[in-house]
This record gives sequence, C-alpha cells and structure tokens, in this order.
Amino acid sequence: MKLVVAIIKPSRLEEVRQALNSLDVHGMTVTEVKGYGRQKGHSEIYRGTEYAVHFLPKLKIEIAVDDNQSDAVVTAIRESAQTGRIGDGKIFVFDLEHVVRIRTGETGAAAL
Amino acid sequence: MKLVVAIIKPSRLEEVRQALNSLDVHGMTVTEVKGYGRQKGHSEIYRGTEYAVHFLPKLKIEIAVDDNQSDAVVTAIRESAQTGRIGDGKIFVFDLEHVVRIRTGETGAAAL
Amino acid sequence: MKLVVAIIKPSRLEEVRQALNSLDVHGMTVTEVKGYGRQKGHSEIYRGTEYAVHFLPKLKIEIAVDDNQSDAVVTAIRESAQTGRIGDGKIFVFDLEHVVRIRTGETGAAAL
Amino acid sequence: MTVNKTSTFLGTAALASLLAALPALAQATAAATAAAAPAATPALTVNKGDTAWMLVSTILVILMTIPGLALFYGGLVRSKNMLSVLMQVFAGFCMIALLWVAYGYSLAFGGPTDGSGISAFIGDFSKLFLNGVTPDSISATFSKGVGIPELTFVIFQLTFGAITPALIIGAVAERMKFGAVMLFLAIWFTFSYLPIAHMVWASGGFLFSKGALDFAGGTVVHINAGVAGLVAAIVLGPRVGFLKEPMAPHNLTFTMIGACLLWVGWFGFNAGSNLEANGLTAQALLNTITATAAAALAWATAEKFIRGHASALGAASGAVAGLVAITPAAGYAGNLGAIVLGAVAGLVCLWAVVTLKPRFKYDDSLDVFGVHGIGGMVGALGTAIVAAPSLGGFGPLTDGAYSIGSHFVTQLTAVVIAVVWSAVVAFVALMIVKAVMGLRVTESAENDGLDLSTHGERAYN
Amino acid sequence: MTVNKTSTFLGTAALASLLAALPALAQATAAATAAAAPAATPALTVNKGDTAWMLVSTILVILMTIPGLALFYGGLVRSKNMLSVLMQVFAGFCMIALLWVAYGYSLAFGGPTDGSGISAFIGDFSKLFLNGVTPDSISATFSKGVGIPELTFVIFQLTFGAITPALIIGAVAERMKFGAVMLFLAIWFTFSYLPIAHMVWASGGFLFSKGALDFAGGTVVHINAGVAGLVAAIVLGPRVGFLKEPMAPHNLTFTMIGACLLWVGWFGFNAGSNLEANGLTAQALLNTITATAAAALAWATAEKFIRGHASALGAASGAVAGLVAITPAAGYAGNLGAIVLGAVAGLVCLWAVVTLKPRFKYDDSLDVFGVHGIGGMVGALGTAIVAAPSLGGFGPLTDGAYSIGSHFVTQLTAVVIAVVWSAVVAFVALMIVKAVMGLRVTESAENDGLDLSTHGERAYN
Amino acid sequence: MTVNKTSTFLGTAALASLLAALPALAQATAAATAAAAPAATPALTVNKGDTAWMLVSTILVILMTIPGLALFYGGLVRSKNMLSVLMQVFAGFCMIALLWVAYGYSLAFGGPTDGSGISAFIGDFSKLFLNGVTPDSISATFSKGVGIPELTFVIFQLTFGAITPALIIGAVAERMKFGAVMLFLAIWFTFSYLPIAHMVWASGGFLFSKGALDFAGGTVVHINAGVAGLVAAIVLGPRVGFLKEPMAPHNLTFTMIGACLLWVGWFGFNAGSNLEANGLTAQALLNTITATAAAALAWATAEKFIRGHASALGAASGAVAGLVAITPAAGYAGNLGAIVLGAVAGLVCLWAVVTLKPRFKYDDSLDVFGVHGIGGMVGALGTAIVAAPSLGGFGPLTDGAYSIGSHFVTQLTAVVIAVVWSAVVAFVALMIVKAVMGLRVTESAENDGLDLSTHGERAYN
Ligand SMILES: Nc1ncnc2c1ncn2[C@@H]1O[C@H](COP(=O)(O)OP(=O)(O)O)[C@@H](O)[C@H]1O
Ligand SMILES: Nc1ncnc2c1ncn2[C@@H]1O[C@H](COP(=O)(O)OP(=O)(O)O)[C@@H](O)[C@H]1O
Ligand SMILES: Nc1ncnc2c1ncn2[C@@H]1O[C@H](COP(=O)(O)OP(=O)(O)O)[C@@H](O)[C@H]1O
Repeated sequence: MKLVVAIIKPSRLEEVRQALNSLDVHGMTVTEVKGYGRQKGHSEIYRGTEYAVHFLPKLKIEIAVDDNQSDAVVTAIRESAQTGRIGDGKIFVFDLEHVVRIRTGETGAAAL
Repeated sequence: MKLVVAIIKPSRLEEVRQALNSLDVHGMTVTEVKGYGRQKGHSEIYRGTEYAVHFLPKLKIEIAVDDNQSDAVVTAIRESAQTGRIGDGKIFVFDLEHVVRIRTGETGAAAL
Repeated sequence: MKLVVAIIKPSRLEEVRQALNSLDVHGMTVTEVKGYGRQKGHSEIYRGTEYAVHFLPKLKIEIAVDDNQSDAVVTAIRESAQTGRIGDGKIFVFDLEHVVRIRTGETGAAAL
Repeated sequence: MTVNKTSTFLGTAALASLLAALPALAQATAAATAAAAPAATPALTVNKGDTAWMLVSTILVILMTIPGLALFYGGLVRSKNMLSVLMQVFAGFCMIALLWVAYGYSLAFGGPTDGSGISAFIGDFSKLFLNGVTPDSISATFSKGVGIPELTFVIFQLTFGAITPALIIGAVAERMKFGAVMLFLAIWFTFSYLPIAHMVWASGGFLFSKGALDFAGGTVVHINAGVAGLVAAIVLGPRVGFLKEPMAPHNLTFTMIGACLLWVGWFGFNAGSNLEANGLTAQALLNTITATAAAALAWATAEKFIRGHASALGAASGAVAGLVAITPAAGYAGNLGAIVLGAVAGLVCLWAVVTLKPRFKYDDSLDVFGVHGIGGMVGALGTAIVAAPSLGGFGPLTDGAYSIGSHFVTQLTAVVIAVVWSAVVAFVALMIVKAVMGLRVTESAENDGLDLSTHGERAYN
Repeated sequence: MTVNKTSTFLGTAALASLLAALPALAQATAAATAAAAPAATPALTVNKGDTAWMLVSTILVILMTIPGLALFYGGLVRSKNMLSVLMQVFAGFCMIALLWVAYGYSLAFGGPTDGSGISAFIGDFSKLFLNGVTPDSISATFSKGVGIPELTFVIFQLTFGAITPALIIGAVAERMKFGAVMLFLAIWFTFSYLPIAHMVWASGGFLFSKGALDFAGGTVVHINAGVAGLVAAIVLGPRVGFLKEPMAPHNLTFTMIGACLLWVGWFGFNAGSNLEANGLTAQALLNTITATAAAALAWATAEKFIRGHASALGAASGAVAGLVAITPAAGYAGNLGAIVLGAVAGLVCLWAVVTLKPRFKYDDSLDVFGVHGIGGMVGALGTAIVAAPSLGGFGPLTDGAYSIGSHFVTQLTAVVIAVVWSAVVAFVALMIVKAVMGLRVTESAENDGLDLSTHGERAYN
Repeated sequence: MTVNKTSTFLGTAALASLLAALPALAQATAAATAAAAPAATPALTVNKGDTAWMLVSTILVILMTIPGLALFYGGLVRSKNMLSVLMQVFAGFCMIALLWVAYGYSLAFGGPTDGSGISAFIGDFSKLFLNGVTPDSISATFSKGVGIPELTFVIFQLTFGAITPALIIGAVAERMKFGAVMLFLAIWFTFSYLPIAHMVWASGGFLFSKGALDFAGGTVVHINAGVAGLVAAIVLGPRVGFLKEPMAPHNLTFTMIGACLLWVGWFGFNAGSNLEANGLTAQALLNTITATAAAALAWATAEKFIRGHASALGAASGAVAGLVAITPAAGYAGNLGAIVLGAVAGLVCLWAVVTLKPRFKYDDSLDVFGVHGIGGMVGALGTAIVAAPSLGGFGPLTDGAYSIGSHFVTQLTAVVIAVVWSAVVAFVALMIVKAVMGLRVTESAENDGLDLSTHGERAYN
C-alpha cells in the first residue's frame, strides 16, 4: 500500500475531497500546517514593529491507498488542487508497510 | 526501525498513552487532525444557513520504535484505542530509515 | 528522495529555517504538535483541581530532499535545533518514493 | 476599474434634487407642537437627575456600538475578516461623530421648527460645528417646562447618528473596500440619515407633524439602515464562495457578548429616548427587557420545532429582532403589548432570514435587512397597535381618542417613505463610490481576508 | 427513562403543601414597619436623581448577568460546552424576566404588608402582569418620605429574580438537558426564590419582621442559589470523566472578563439596593470595592502559600467570594468591617473549594455551592457582626442598642430556613423534571459536547 | 541574586528626603481658593442627580480598568503571558484600592488646605482608614454651594489612584516577577502618585495653587505613569528575544474590546471629573468623544500614508492617545480645540511609537511611554492653548483675561515636575524592589511564559 500525502492550499480542500470521492476513495486525514517555499510570505506591522511572516497556511492531506490506486489518486489531487499560481503545493508518495483498522482489527487493503 | 502512526478518537489518548507506557514506550508525538471516512459528519445551522461538516476531530499519534517492538505497539494501540464504534481510526506502519536525537546526536535505536 | 522529519522546540524554528536556507533548502512544511518523552510535563491547578500536563508543545518540520542532500540537512537541523537541554527532539528520515509539484506537474527532484 | 466621472456627477445631482424636490410634499398644516428638538424656551427647568440619566444613556449607546455591535458582527464573520469588521465599526463611529459635530446636528435639528418650506425635510446650517450651543443651552423634553442641557441632547443624538450607519456594515462585510465603506457611510449618513431623523424627530419635521410614532428610532435607525444594507448587499454582489463554501461564524462567544452588550446599551437607546428619568423611562426600560426576552425565546423555540435545535445564535438573533421591534414602541407600549410585539418580531425575522433571504439569494452577510429592516417594519407598524390605551399602551390621544387605524396608516406612510428614501440614497451613493474608487476588494484580497490585505494585520497570532 | 407520573404529582403536592403549611410558623407580631416593598404612601416624594440611579442599577445587574455571569461560567467549561452555558444563562434570564412580570413581582411583593396569615411567606396574585402598576405608581425607599417610581423597583427586583436562578447553572453545567434546566429553574424560581425574597424583603415578610439583615441578597440570592446548586449537582451526578480526565477551563480570559463584569455589575446590585443615591449608597459601593479586593488578595495569597502559585483564576474566584459575602452587609458594614469580612470569605471559600468539595466528591462543576452557598453564609452571619456600630457599622438599633448576639441568632435562623427551604424545593423540582423529561443528556451527547448535540452549533470555527 | 540591603536603605532614604525637601519650593502665596478637595463648608447642598452621576462615573472608571485596560494590554502580549497581564492589573487594582482606603485618600486629600509647609506637597494622616468620613460628610465641587457626599469623592478618586499604577504594567509586561510588580506599584503609588495628585488637585497643593490646569489627570495620571513606565522598561531591560523573534499581539480582538471599554469608561474619568451633572459635564463628554475620534482617524490615516495600511490596532492606539491628550483639557476645551488636540496627539504618539522608540531601543512592551507619557505631555501643554476662550475654550480667567503664554509656562512647569518626580521615584523604587526580591523572572520562566511559570495555569486549553 501507499500513503499519498499532499500539501495544498486550504481553499482547495473541498474540490480535492470531491475528486477523491469520485475515485471511490472515502477516507483521508487532514492537518492544518504552515508552508514555506517559493511562495513569498508577507509582512505585518503591529504598532511600530514589523514582522515578516514566512509561513503560510496550508493543509496536509494523507490518504492511504492500495498500490494500484496510487497513481489515480495522485492525478486526481494534482488536478483538483491546482490553481496554477505559486504555492499550490506538493504531493509525496510513501510506501506503507502495514495498515490496521482499529475498530475491527482488519489489516491490509481491507482496512482502508 | 518503524514509525507507527495511529489515527484515534481524541477521547482515547489517555488510555493509549498508558498502554504504551506499560510497554515501556515513553516517547510519542501527537497532532490534532481532522478525519474523513465512513463515520458520518453532522450538519450545523447558523441563522438560516446549513453547513455539512464532513471532517471530525481525531488525533494522530506517531511513535518511532525498534523493529521488534513494532507489533507489540500496534497491538497495544489497537486494544487501547478501540471503542468498537465506527470512526475508531487506523494504524499505519512505515519503515524508518534513520533516527537522530537532537540533544545528544545519538542515532538509531539509541535515539529513541 | 528522502523526507526528513524533525520534532523540535518551537523557539528553534527560526534558527532551523535559516540553517536550511544556507544549505539552499527553501521548502518545508511545519505542524504544531505535542510531544511526550523524557522531558517531564508540569501540573496546573484550576480552583481545587490539579491537572498533570504530559504533552508539551513542539513543532514538526518536514523537508523533502534529494538523496544526496539528506545528510547535510540532518546535520544542519541537529546543530541549529540543539539547545542541549532535555526535550530537544528527534530527527526521522524516511524514504520518499515519488514527488509531484501540483502547480506544474513536475516530478522527482525537479519538484522540490 | 473605469472611473466614470459622469456617473458620479449624475449621482450627486440626483441626491441633491431628491432633497430639493421633496419639500413640495410638505403639509402646510405641519403642527408646531412642542418637540424633542431643542428650543430655547425660557421657562425650562433642568433637573440634574435627568442630566445624569442622559449622560448615562449616551454612554450606553456608545457601549452598544463599540464594542457591542462590533463584536456581534465580528463574531459572525470568518476569522480572517474579524479586524476588518471591528475596524469598520470603530472608524465609522469616529467619522460620523465628527460629521455630527461638523454639520449633522445642524442639519438634523437646526433651523425653523414650523416645518415651513424645506425645513419639513431637513434642518439648516445655523448650528455648524455646534455654533451657539454652550454648556448653558437648554433643550426641551417631552414634559412641559422640563429641559435638559442642549449638549446632552447633542451627544445623545450623536450616538444615534453614529450607530445607524454602523449597522449597515453587517450587510457588506467580508468584501467591501475599507475606503469605500467609509465614503459610502458618509454620503448615506448625510443624505438619508439626517433628513429622515429630521422628518421624524425635529419639531416641524414632515413625519413628526403627521404624528408618526417613533419613540427611539424604529424608522429612523432600523428600517433606514436595513434597507440601505439590502441595497448595498445586492449592488456589491455576494462574497466569493457564497452558498458554496462554509462561512460559519468564527467565534459565537464574541457574538453572544456583542448581543448582550447590544441589549445593555439599548436601554440607553430606548429608555434614554424619554429624555427624562421618570416612571415612563422605567416603563420603556421594562418593555426593552420583556419584548427582547419574548423575541429571543420565540426565535429559539421556533428553531427547535423547525430544525430540532434551539441555537444560541438563534436566541441572540431573536433578541436583536425584539430590540429592533420594541424601539419605536418603547415608551408607547404596555406590558403585554411589548411582549406580544417582541414575540411576533422574533418569528417574522426568523422567517425573513430562513425563508426570504434564501429565496432571493442576495448575500446580506449578517442579515441586516432580515433583522433590522424587517424587524423595524414589524415594530413601526406594530407600534400603531400596541400604543393603543385600550391595549394598555401610552399612545398620544387625538381629541381624547386613539385610533389604531389612522395611526397605522401614518406609520405605514413613514415606513414607505423611509424605505424608498433610504434605498434611493443608498443606490446613488454606491454608484458614486464605485465611480470614485470601486466598491470591492480584489478576489485574491478577499481570499486572503481583509485583515491581512487591507489592514496588514491578523486578529489572532 | 421511565416517566413516573405518580412521583410528579407527589412532588407537586409536596411543594404546594410546603407553601401552604409554613404560614403556621408566622409570628403574629410581624412588624408592620415601613419597607422596601412598594406601598402607595401619599406623602412620598420622588427625586429624579434616585430614579436615574435605580435605572442605572437595574442595567448594571443585567450587565452582571449577561454577559458577566455567562462569561465567568462559560470560560470555565470545555470549549465544546461553551455555547450551552451562554445559552442557558441567556435563555434563563429571558424566561425569568417574563415570569417576573407575569406573576413573580406579585408573589414577591404583592398583597398585604402586615404579615397576616400566608402573607408572611408569600405575596398574592393582586399584581399579576403588573396589574395596577403604572408609570405614576410610587414605592417607598428606606428613607421616610422618599419614593421611587414603582416601575424602577419592579425592574430592579426583576434583575435579582433573574440572576439568582442563573447562578445555579454553574452547578449543573456540561451535562443537563437544556429543557430540563429551563423547567427546573422555572419551578425553583416560583417555589423557592419568590417566597424567600418575600420573607426577607417584603414588608410583613416572616424574616423581614424578625429583623433579618440582608441588604442586597446574601440569603435570598446566594445561599438560596448555592444550596439549590449543591442539591442539583448531587442529584444529577458527576460529568462523564469527572476526576478522571482533565476538564481544564477552556478560556480563562473570558472568565476574567466575566469576573470583572460581575464586579462592575455588582455595584448596581449592592449599592442599588439602597434604592437612593446618597452617602450610604457610596458607602455600599465602597464596601463592594474593598471587601472584594481583600477577598481576591486573600485567596490568591493563600494559594501562593498552599500551592506555590497565586493564580488569576484564584484571584477571580476570591473576588466573587468577597462580592457574595459583602452582599448582605453592603449598606451595614463600615470600612474595616467590609475588608475583614471579604478576607475571611476569600479564605473560607478557598477551603470549601479545595478541601470540602474533594472530600465529598460531588461534581458542582463551577463551584456554585463553594462560592455562593458558603460565601453567602459567611456573609449572612458576618453581617450580624460587622453591622455593629461599635465596629464602625451601620446596623439598625433596637431600643438604642445593637446586640451582635441576638442579630447573629436571627441571621442564623434566616440561613437555616433558606438552606432547608431551597434544598427541599430544589430536590422536589428535580424529581418533577426527571419524571417529565429526564435530567441528563445521553453520554454520547455529553462526549460530543452540548453545543453540538443540543444546540446544533459550535462556538469556534 | 545579591540582596543589597544597603542600597535598599539608601533608596528608601532618598525617597523620604525627596518628599521632605520639596516643600522648600512652595510658594507662600498659594491660593486658598475653593477646591475639588473635600471641605466641610456648611452651606453646601447635595443634589442627588450629582450623586447618581458620581456613583456612575466611579463605576465607569472601574470598568475602564477591569476589564478595559486589562484586555487592551492582554491582547497585545503573547498568549503565554495573557493571564499574567490580566492578573497584574486585577491584583494591582485590588491592592491599591485597599491602600487608598488605608492611607491614600488621607495623604492625597487630607490635611490643611492652605498649602502651608509640607501640605503643599502631600496631605497628612488625619483620614487614615477614612477616619471621620461618614455617609453624611460632604465635599465641595467646583460650583459654589454645590456639594457631593464625600464618600462619592473618595471612591471616585480611588479609581484614579488604582488605574494609574495599573497603566505602568504595560511597560514591564512579559518579564517582571509578580511580587516585584506589586511591591513596585505600591511604593510608586505612595511616593509618586499621592504627592502629585495632592500637588495638582488638593486645595493648597503646590501646582493647584500655581493654577496648573489638569481637568481629569493628564499630568497626575498619564505623564506620571508614562514616565514611570519608561524608567521601569529601561531598568528591567528588554524581553528575551526582543527585536529578534516575532512578538505579535496574540488576540487583537481583546485589544479592540479593551480599547472600546477604555473609551466608554473614560467618559466617567473625564466627565465625572466635573463632579456634577450639568452642561459642562456634557461638554467634557463630547470632547472625550471628538478628540478621541479625531486621534483614531489621524493615526490610522497617517499609517495608511506611511505604511500602506490603516490598521485596527493603529485606530485603537490613536484612540487611546486622543483620550490621554483630552484628559487634562476635557472640561476646558471647546469643540474645535478638542478635535485639533486629539488629531495632534494621534500624530505625535504615532511618531513616538514608530520613530522614537526604535531609535532608543528600549523595550516599553506596550508603549506606555509612547502613548501615555507623550500623549499626556501633548495634552498638558495643549490644554494651555485650547482652554483659551478666544479659541472656544472654557479656561479660567485671571483678572478677566486668559493668557495662553503664562498658562503654557505653568503647564510646562507641572509637566517637568511630574516627569522628574515620577522618574526619580520609579528608579529608586525599582532599586529597592531589586534588592528585596529581584525584578525579573528567570529566562526559562520567561520562555515558558509567565502564566505557567508564575501563576501555574494557562489562559487557553
Ligand atoms: N522541500 C519541501 N519539503 C516539504 N514541503 C515543501 C517543500 N517545498 C515546498 N513544500 C511545501 O509546499 C508548499 C508550496 O511550495 P512553494 O514552493 O511555495 O510553491 P509551489 O508548490 O508552487 O512550487 C510550501 O508552502 C510547503 O508547505
Ligand atoms: N484511506 C485513509 N487514509 C488516511 N486516513 C484514513 C483513511 N481512511 C480513514 N482514515 C482516517 O481514519 C478515521 C476513521 O475512519 P472511518 O472510516 O471513519 O472509521 P473506521 O476507522 O471505524 O473504519 C478517519 O476519520 C480518518 O482520519
Ligand atoms: N519514540 C518516539 N516517537 C515519536 N516521537 C518521539 C519519540 N520520542 C520522543 N519523541 C518526540 O521528541 C520529543 C523530545 O523527546 P524527549 O524524550 O522529551 O527529549 P530528548 O529529545 O531530549 O531525548 C518529544 O516531546 C516527542 O515529541
């Protein structure tokens, strides 16, 4: 199995969720993160003091999938998360050795 | 080494921590995440407008362990996190190539 | 490619960012997490009731790098995040199978 | 953005002629009865208890605006727009306070009190920068021979002039340029708030003379602002993502605090409008408690039946609806009348927000029209009924009698005039602002949130 | 849940007979002295300064309740229950306000003032829906010949009637059904608050006649609510996870804001209870500052010694304890007496919360009994002492002398009666509510939080 | 930490001699005119309207401090220090309230009113624990023959004594030990606040006699606190990470609420300082609206030009600057004068915060000096100008004329004395506290945040 991890713009979550739904992928875990990359931050001024804000809000989506679904999921995310503007994010794919569904104890693809 | 990642219900954290303690696992990292899966969300209404909330609060626990401890940790989590109701979550196991303890520079199992 | 993950003290973020910048690593993703380890928590009292706080605030930094950069990045983080006091955190290195830049569709090292 | 200077000029001209043309409607028979408006009648005695009460009432209405209204609105937007709402209310209050002193008071309450010529519709420039108003000047109250320092009347009315435009901000939240909000409010204040306040409250004012009942500003404040909000929401268009992405309130605790402070401050608004501290003031205060309580419970209970949940936001929204509705009736309604009026307003405003708005799909972000516009109409019309002495009310008698029917017609006239006037002024003002500087921030600024893009800061770090 | 209709009937019957049986205790000699209760004495003069002050005091007590008390309590619960607390306080206030107008005022202050028959324990139905109370009605104050508009007395007392049940909400927070809270508060208000308020404050009331001293409601408000809270906490049982999982306050900033607004509003509560604006009012206000300050510092300092940390929550809790304790003594204590009484209350309430509660393991979620119940007793009994003119107090003289001992006995009697009465009524009321609709939400609703499960919304998004 | 007992003694001695030496400067000609200070003139009549207003003003200044100031400051610090700020303000208020009753009132307003000997600089011990002040005692107001209950004067002035030290807390936030803050404030209150209040406001006070104009405390409160804040910030040294890591305000919503409550409470501060409820009170209230509005808009507009963004924090900061500046002039300025003074203060304080502070790199955490110190000076000096009747002001005439020049010199004298006095006292007090217990928490405590390390709790869970 694979774990597909995508860093995306927060405003794209809903599209990505729907794109994955139409692939019949109905599970994912989302984390609020801050990203640093080519996309420049901004500066904020409070009273006299200026703060450079380098990190921008992003969402991290993690989806565990069966090996054969991995490419389709990556493609679906790439298409649904893309705005074409800098800062759209990355997709990372990892090998996932083992999965267990806590409720039932099922393992492997059956646990997804 | 392995990294065991578990998505659990927030209310089970304390049990899981204690279960791991009794296995002599004394390190872990916890992240607040939102999960989407078979467990249905709910809807909220603010004034006239109804919002479907698909994502539910979960906790992600990450535990780096030596290879031989991995199964015991997975079992301990499965048992302590289980409520038997939908949404109990998943356990994922990854291969972990390399670990360093920042304070001392120790590596490998010694760093855990 | 590798994914280097570091759990560090929140106050070290800025040093780490600068250390990585001087290695020409300009991308990373940061998550607020809570850590449990050898560093002891503290207790808080609200009215009559005492609460043991086991989990302490940490930051998780994730950096995807090309294989050959991995060691340099690990070293840079170890040095810049170190305070020498307990709770400095860990560095984990994972194998990263595949990377895609969402904006352009580039893959592999070019996507970083 | 094409700045269309021609349309700006046309707009300004339209506003000016609106003001100029209307006196023709003035009734020659405009009554010259004693009025709330200040008149230096020599025989007026000032009681320091009244003065203390008017000072307090003024402060309460300010509390109601900042932080009350600011928090009530602010809690309802997404966190990325929190400061923009607080700032618009805060800066709007500041701006109108200065305009009030500069010319607002003069245009609202200056000039002849006989309703002659244009004076039925607007005051004059005799009191620019409070010219001639000293600590010794005295204004009449509603009781014969009882006066209050004119300056207490000036500051009390200042707070009314300031909160009314601020109410509109809820309709345009999360998308309008800061400068555009300010300019729009300034124009609308000048050409809609001031004339309507004059018509309703100044001695000799067109609607005052007709006997329109508006104890504390149902028409002047709430219908006026509610209609302007509706027009502005429609002209601006909906927020990016409206009805597509969730826009849940970011902090209902702030909204609840705001609702409570609105209520607390509203006692100054409604009971202060009696201009004296006496038994009728206590009645107005009591009505402002009970009508509000009834409205909050009515809204929440209805929600329970319709949706299965009585929500805190529902109770708060109901409370505001009740406050709006009892405003014109505060000193006219009896105990039962106030409770019934409040309950009706709670239910009607719930309908406006849950049924009416979705049907027309305009994005009145924080329901200014649904609560203030509709609630104001319920109150203005209901006042004709609950003021009837036969129903326990304290409405004024004409030839010893109170006719619900004829009062209802008068109230309806006032409502229609306010609706049309405010809508026209708001529309023209928006066109002017659009031509001068544009109305909306860019889409990317809207996505980033106005706090960051407009004000360069974030509410929470 | 088995709805046990029989037990409901039995409960109701028990309550009714409680009310019916007690007059037998009434002293035939109940004094008919001039009272706070309204009486249309012809010679009463109204001063607008007093009227203004009573209007302001009324508003202050409302501020103290919403948002003061709501925030103080709300900040202490977990974020998933924030709106439920705000909503219970808000809706509770609304409901009691309407009940007060409907029959509360009449039962508390209506009827004969000679203490004859049942009138020593409860008023009558003569003023239902404020029948006969007009803007011109006048109530007596404590000064001979000085009156205030009866409506100011009605609204001022309304706020007392509304905040007292709201205090109980802290004891049942995070687990009780919303409807059950409302019904319980309504019953308890009717059968415990109204009779005790009548007995203590109405001319001819049983405890009033005995000379019980309760300037602003130590017995009527705080002991009364504190005991009901204790009973409710025990009957309900603890929250799921009580003493097992952390239940740290979700936002102590809100709690601190709430504590400050409680304090600010309490000036209306305590100093307003003088019913006039004079030097004694200022003394009551000063006592309400200093007793509170002493209590806050005492609590925080003691914490520093016991636990090593002087906490902000400790200072806030101490302040509330001090406010509670000075309430019955506000207009009777001298400067030093107030400070000492406050300091003692701070220490005793700290003990109640840190030592007493854990010993008995009841889950009084927000320490209503520990702070209001215990603090109220310290205050009620302490009043007998600090009111002594020999100690700088302003207590009433009997035959030219003030006997601490005999006043102490009277105060103790009042405390015991209030404790027993409130406990019995609360218990029976809970049994009735349990039979009618059940008391607690389901365990899964409790886990999800009442905001979502009961009100269908979340405080923070 | 080395406890240096010798330096402690030296410090105490220095303070004592400061107080002892200064009477030599006293003018023999100190005027014995009627004063705000209480004097039991037999012919004084008390009006309950005034009494009601003074009670309300007292409550407003408390609201301004807790929660107003506490929130304004608290929102600006990092979340790990939120409770420490709230607690310092809260406990500081409590402590000073008790010290005020114990000896503060006596030292500020007790003693001879002829300015003889030391009485030009400080009161005496005749009113320790309010000895002799009863509910019947009467204080003079500024109007001949008009009195108010002395206790209202006591409590009103109590709130001034309590907020002034609390202002300093902003300068030392996020790093000073809790005990050290308390001790420092107690010493500074005793040796700087009390004598300066006496000199400026007590009949026979040194600056009072010279004719220094300070309607509501520009010099006594704001310059005094601002300078002490600057000294404390410098002596303490900067926070760990100052100018290196971001220290963005954790919750600007709280800061905005705080700013609004400061404004609302300030009406009691400024308009209450008239000690009566009359037309001049309304003028003071109006000035407190308009100067503030002008300052807020001036600051925000200037920011827009300098930085491209008009920020909400800028508007709030400007508002506070305007409030500070209008304080000494509140009852002296006319309408235009107030607006101009406010606008100037907004711009000058912006400069102080944006340009002056960075140049000297002191860490005045929340800009106490930049806003209160500098704003206070603008106000104190500006008062000499805007009070001129020729400019619409209400300044007192000397021999029928008002000389801006001579008033300016007097104001400047008062400013210089306050600056030097406060700086010396603050410095010596800090040395004493440092010797007794040390000033700063450990670096690791500072990193963890004072909430956890000092108070054992966290604001948000
Ligand atoms: N090397 C990296 N390792 C981990 N996360 C990265 C890396 N580079 C970028 N990211 C994440 O991807 C986000 C987008 O990257 P950025 O370079 O700004 O734009 P783009 O995706 O358009 O190239 C960043 O905000 C960060 O969260
Ligand atoms: N394919 C997946 N990839 C990543 N996380 C998942 C996946 N499926 C489920 N999860 C996580 O596990 C949680 C529980 O899953 P769910 O399907 O609701 O119930 P159950 O675990 O009982 O089958 C989800 O909320 C989500 O956080
Ligand atoms: N086995 C582990 N798996 C995952 N995270 C760990 C593990 N052990 C420690 N951590 C993380 O590293 C942080 C620091 O660890 P700790 O044992 O407290 O100190 P040190 O790094 O100095 O040995 C912890 O707070 C936790 O977030």
